[in-house]
Amino acid sequence: MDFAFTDEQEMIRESAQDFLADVSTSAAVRAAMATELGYDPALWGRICNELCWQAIHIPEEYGGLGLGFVELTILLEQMGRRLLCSPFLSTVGLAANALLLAGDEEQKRQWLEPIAEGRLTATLAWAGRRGRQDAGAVEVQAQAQADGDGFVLSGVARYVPDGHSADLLIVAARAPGSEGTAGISLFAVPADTAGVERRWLPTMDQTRRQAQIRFDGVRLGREALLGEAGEAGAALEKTLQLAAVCVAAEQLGGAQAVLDLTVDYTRERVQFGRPVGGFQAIKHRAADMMLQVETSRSAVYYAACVADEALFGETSCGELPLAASLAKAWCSDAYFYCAEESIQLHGGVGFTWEYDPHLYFKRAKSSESLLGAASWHRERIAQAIL
Amino acid sequence: MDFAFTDEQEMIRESAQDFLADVSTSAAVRAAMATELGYDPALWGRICNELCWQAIHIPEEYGGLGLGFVELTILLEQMGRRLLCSPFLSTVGLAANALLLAGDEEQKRQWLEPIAEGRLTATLAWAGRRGRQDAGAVEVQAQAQADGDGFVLSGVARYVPDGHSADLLIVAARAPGSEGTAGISLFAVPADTAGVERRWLPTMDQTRRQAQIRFDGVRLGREALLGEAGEAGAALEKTLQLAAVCVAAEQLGGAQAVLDLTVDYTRERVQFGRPVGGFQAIKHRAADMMLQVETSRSAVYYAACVADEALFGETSCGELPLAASLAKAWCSDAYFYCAEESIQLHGGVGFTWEYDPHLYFKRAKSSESLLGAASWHRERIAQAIL
Amino acid sequence: MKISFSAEDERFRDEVAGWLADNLRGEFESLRFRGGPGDEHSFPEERKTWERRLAEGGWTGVGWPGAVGGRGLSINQQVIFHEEYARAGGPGRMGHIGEGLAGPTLIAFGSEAQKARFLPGILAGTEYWCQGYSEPGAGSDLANVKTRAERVDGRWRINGQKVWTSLAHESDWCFVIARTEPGSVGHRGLSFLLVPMDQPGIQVRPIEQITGTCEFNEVFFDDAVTDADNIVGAPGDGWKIAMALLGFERGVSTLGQQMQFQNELDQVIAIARDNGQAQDPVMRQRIADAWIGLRIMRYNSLRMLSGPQDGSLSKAAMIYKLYWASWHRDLGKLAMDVLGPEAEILEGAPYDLTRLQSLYLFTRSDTIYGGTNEIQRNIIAERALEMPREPRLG
Amino acid sequence: MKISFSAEDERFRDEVAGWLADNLRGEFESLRFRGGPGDEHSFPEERKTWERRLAEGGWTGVGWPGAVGGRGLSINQQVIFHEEYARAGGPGRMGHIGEGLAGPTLIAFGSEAQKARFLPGILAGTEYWCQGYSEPGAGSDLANVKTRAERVDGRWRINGQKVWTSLAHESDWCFVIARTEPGSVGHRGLSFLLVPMDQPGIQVRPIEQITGTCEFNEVFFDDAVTDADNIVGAPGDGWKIAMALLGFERGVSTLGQQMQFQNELDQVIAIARDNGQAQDPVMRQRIADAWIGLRIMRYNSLRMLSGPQDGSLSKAAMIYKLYWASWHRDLGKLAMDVLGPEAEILEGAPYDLTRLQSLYLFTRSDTIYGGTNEIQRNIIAERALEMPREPRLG
Repeated sequence: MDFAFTDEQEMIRESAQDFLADVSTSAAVRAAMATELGYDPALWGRICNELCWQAIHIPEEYGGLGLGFVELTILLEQMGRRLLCSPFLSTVGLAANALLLAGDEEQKRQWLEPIAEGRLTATLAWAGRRGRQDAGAVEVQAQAQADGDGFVLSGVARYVPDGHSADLLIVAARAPGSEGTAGISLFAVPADTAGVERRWLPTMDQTRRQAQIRFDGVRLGREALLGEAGEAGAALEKTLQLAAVCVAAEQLGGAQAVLDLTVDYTRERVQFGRPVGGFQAIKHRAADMMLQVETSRSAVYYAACVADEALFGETSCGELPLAASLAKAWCSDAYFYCAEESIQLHGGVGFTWEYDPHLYFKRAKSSESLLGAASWHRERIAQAIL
Repeated sequence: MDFAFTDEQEMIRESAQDFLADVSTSAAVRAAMATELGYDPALWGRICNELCWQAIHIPEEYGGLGLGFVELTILLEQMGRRLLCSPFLSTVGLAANALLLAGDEEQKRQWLEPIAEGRLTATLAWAGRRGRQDAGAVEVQAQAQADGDGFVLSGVARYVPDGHSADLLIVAARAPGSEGTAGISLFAVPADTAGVERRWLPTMDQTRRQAQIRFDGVRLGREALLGEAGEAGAALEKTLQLAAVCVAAEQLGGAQAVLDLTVDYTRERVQFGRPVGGFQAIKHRAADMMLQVETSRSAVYYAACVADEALFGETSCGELPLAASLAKAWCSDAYFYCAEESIQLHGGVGFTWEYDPHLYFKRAKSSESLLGAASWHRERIAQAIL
Repeated sequence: MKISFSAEDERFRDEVAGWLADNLRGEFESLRFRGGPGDEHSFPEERKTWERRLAEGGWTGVGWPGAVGGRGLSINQQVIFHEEYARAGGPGRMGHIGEGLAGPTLIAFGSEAQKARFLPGILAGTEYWCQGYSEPGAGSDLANVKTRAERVDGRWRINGQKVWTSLAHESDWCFVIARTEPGSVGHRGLSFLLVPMDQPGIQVRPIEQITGTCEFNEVFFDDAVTDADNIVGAPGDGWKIAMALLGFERGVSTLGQQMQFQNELDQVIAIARDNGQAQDPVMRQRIADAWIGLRIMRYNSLRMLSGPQDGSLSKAAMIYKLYWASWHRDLGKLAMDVLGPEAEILEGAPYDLTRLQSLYLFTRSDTIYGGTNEIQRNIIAERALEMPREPRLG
Repeated sequence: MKISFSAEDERFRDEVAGWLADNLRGEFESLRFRGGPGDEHSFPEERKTWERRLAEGGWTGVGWPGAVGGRGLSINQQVIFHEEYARAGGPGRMGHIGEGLAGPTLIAFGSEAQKARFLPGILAGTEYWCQGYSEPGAGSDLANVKTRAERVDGRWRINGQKVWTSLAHESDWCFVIARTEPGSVGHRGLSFLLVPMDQPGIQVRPIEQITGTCEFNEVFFDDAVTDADNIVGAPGDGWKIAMALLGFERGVSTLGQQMQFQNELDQVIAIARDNGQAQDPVMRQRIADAWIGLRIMRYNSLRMLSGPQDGSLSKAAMIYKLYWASWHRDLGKLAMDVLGPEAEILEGAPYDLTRLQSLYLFTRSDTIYGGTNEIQRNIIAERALEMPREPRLG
């Protein structure tokens, strides 16, 4: 047991922090979020080519760096801290894990290698229009083709992160008449496949794009199927759990950022003849924010260790569902709390477009509902312990 | 519309406040709560004979003062503020209302007159052992006697306020096999009736006594039945709703008292060279307490006006269930919040037996579960509005 | 103590509802439920036309005394008017700063000439007002006002900057707190000036908010001028008048505000019923709590209005801003949580918010403008609870 | 970063568990799960006997260096020891102030003679310690210490009063912060003295708590004396030593504390399953939240223990007291709410509390003693976040 970063992990953290402080400035974020693509392709190119972050936890046999989930988490925390606009979560935190968990050797090689090389962005399309975010949310239907040699996808996936721009869609679809996690298949579908209609859904949080994707009788060959037909429910659930840990890490970074913003602002801002940060009520609230940040940190890195074991370990690691729900529930509340306090403690400028707290506040809200709200995750835990 | 006390109401408030400040001091409360009876009979005698509070809202035709529910609420608020140990809530807030709502003329005369004259204490026994507090909680069974001329009560009522000392028990019992509010009858049962076994249940909150009452084949004549057999569910529900308003008024008084205690203490107590009440964090928390107190006041007096209409008005006043649940839910949370803040803001002495905050803190908790916790009342409202 | 309205008041309610039903239609139909907080930027011209329609109907200055041209309604009838106005979806009042703040201030402190000059325009819906209070660097702290005015050539010459001024670009006049005694500090040496907006010495710069829209403005005074007569009270009376004005803000119009809140809550409830969240027990608790909170807000307001009308602030009034602002902010969050992931999806690009998204984002300003929650807590602790004042340093 | 223990550590876990299973039985059976916070007054003599059994087994001073007679376990093994001790229901340690505070202070700052004199008694379970820090009127503010000590006839003569001293009546020695420099103020002029409790100059008066039991005491020093040698460090070093000692409090024993919390939470869950509250969706949220909070507490502690061991307080450590105290207090409330109306009913008259009632009431002190939540927030803001310090007046 050693619950601290190794020297190498600390180096990764520092270099990510320094790099993002340079490139993901407030101005850069605002420029990226004003585009329909939603991120700066040149910056994404630097990340892929100079830093290879997209390859961080992809095994070496598929062209990745072969590091662990903790290292992935470290990057996500720093990205969340700087509101980096990028297809990282969708490509690495969703699609790559789905491929790792559900693909066969050939599929992994086919798709993970271009991801690891930075040549391919990807995402996971799973939730339908009913507002759920778990594996039971799948609404797209997959029917075996009459000749038995492929599938036809029909239906709508909504809230797909970077769904309008990803090169590859990992699509969760279900057998007609199935429910919950039963009957679910995963498919690797190039976004330019005939019958795939993608529409950008502009969102309150402009730092992460969402799309609706309509599958209008999309015909797929057998090779698009990851794993066995109708048997991917467990892999999808595990993918979503790993992604929940990823989002929790981003949330931790965001919470840290708004705490830092708030402390800096209140130290500078003078009212009633004193820096407002010297008023005890403000200090106590900043202290409560720090408590949320530090407990989130404990939650995230605990969950990251569990996720690492679940993804790469020798055992099946039954703790992942609990750890993922714990981290997502806690960090969702913590980030939202810190972000709203940040607006409030900034006073008048806190709700202007010009200052940054609102960017984090909106990101906190969108991250809260992404992959299931806190109360949903608590209920999942209740099911396990009660 | 005039949502302020009349001059007469203000006089009642002031005189109750002054009287209770004299007689229900911390020392007097501590002395009373150390007895098994749980209150000082001499003080109760003064209240009944000099002030006639027990008669306040009983109609004049039954020997009462014939004032309204707002006046009753004013007294209860002041009693809660001073933690008065007395059988007032059980006798006036529970039993008298049950008699008013369910009794026939003769029964009202028979029982309300001695109550109004201060010769009789009474209570309502309704809840069983399962922990519920609504009309559905009735567990005691009433069976018609074989000869058709009376009833036999069997079973256990628990959590009965002042149940070990009241002279008269208004007992809710249900027809065998009935559920919810169906099949409920109310009986007026002198406590010395054969087969009634009463046992004091010592409680964390020592300022209000509870008892368990076992009915061991208690034989009652027809005259004991209030209203029609099996038809008293609605009257019981209404009685409990009125009682919820009464408890909310006590809670308001208690919340005001702990706010006052806290403000006084923090103004005096010096730490780090200043009165702790001068530290902004303390001031802000006192301000939040006051917000709870003042909103509770609005809730209680709104509910009191509705209760007055429901008990004495010409219409049936469908708003009572909502108003009662609103007041009880809000004031339960408000009182608990203020009481726990009071302990915390008193610092070290806050959790000693010697200082008073713990008395209020315990009363806040017992009042919270009495007649249904806040979440239960919110769910009742949700049923009405959703 | 009674909470029901008299039969006469209920007849008045019918009259108001009837007039609104007859008039808030046709060309005004599209204004229903528009122009409130967070939507102030919408349809300004149409809403001014609507103000004149109101004036024709005798529905401006309903609480002003008859002697100055107001309708002189009782408090109960004012409550009813504001409730029915909001219930019918009456548009956000372009004239509310004139009617609710400038007018009452002039009625209380203005000269006869000022009343004659300014009150008719407010009542007729032909002159609009904005408020020059907050300053950058001073925030809610009027004692730090740095805008200064000096007497030059029979006029006041004003230099400085105000901020968080709503409707500045739609207003004809601004009332400005300025320092007229050079070198004065704190509350002394401030004056209350009436300044015409249409002059080269005034620049208005909109502030883009969290919603992407502009409700508030910065107003720059660069040798702006106003006539020497346009001072309310004497030089140095500014603090006293400003404090009295704070009292005018907490009045019967709160009941109208609450009816808007009820409209919003009803919309949230309708969505919850529609998308199944109404079946979720945790959401049920939150919706019930919001419902309770709004009822309490109503009765709290009625307590404020029923107390002694001696200008003193009751305890119910002292907590009111903190209470409604926090409640409204929480309603915004609840609305989003009821919507779930769909809460994110805009009406359209680039940043067209739905009504509930706008509620959610704009309510973040409720707890800040007009005295932050923190300032409100200071005031409650120091004035209502008489706890020791914060030591003033520096 | 890894969260699993090594195979060797897991073997050690088996060893601890085995020893406890073999020894915490028979005469000690009745001590299981007794004597913790809120129950300190129970079975003091029997628990001292148990301390000596622990000493015989080599389970005292497990984290002390071998050179001073400790067992010198690694951090991981100390964690395991404390976890297993609590899991087995090991009774509240009568020796915890000696082992956790007095001992480490002497090891760090004491003279060789002091170590030789005092450490063996702590390790053997033959000498017990209490802590003389807080004073009435000073609260958590050590700088306001008024207890004074003067050198008279080769001894220290001590006058003053301490408060919130737990186990004072069961202790042989007390470490006392006293002012040894007459006229000094604030942090200067304080010294750290070791004072024998069994003397006529010391009176112990129990403080009755919210629970009706007495865990804390007032200690009156009225010409109490101790040998001149019984000062740790030099006169005037008291503040420095006291601050270092605060760091000793936040150590591996937190993992044992958490295991007790887990026992309590398990009891709450069992009741909820039994009485049907586990089916209530609102209660399910709260129970899940408590479970989450406790897991986070564990990983927060492991972060504290895994960071650099240079004596610096990590951020994870700075929030720890505020966090666990608030969590534990909330657990007490949750326990009562799960019980519903039954929560009120005592074990017996006059005031015999059940274990969960005692938890509920006693946890109200968790957020107060050892630095109130408010003091903790000050410390976090000023030391961790480096926000401006509170101005010191008067």
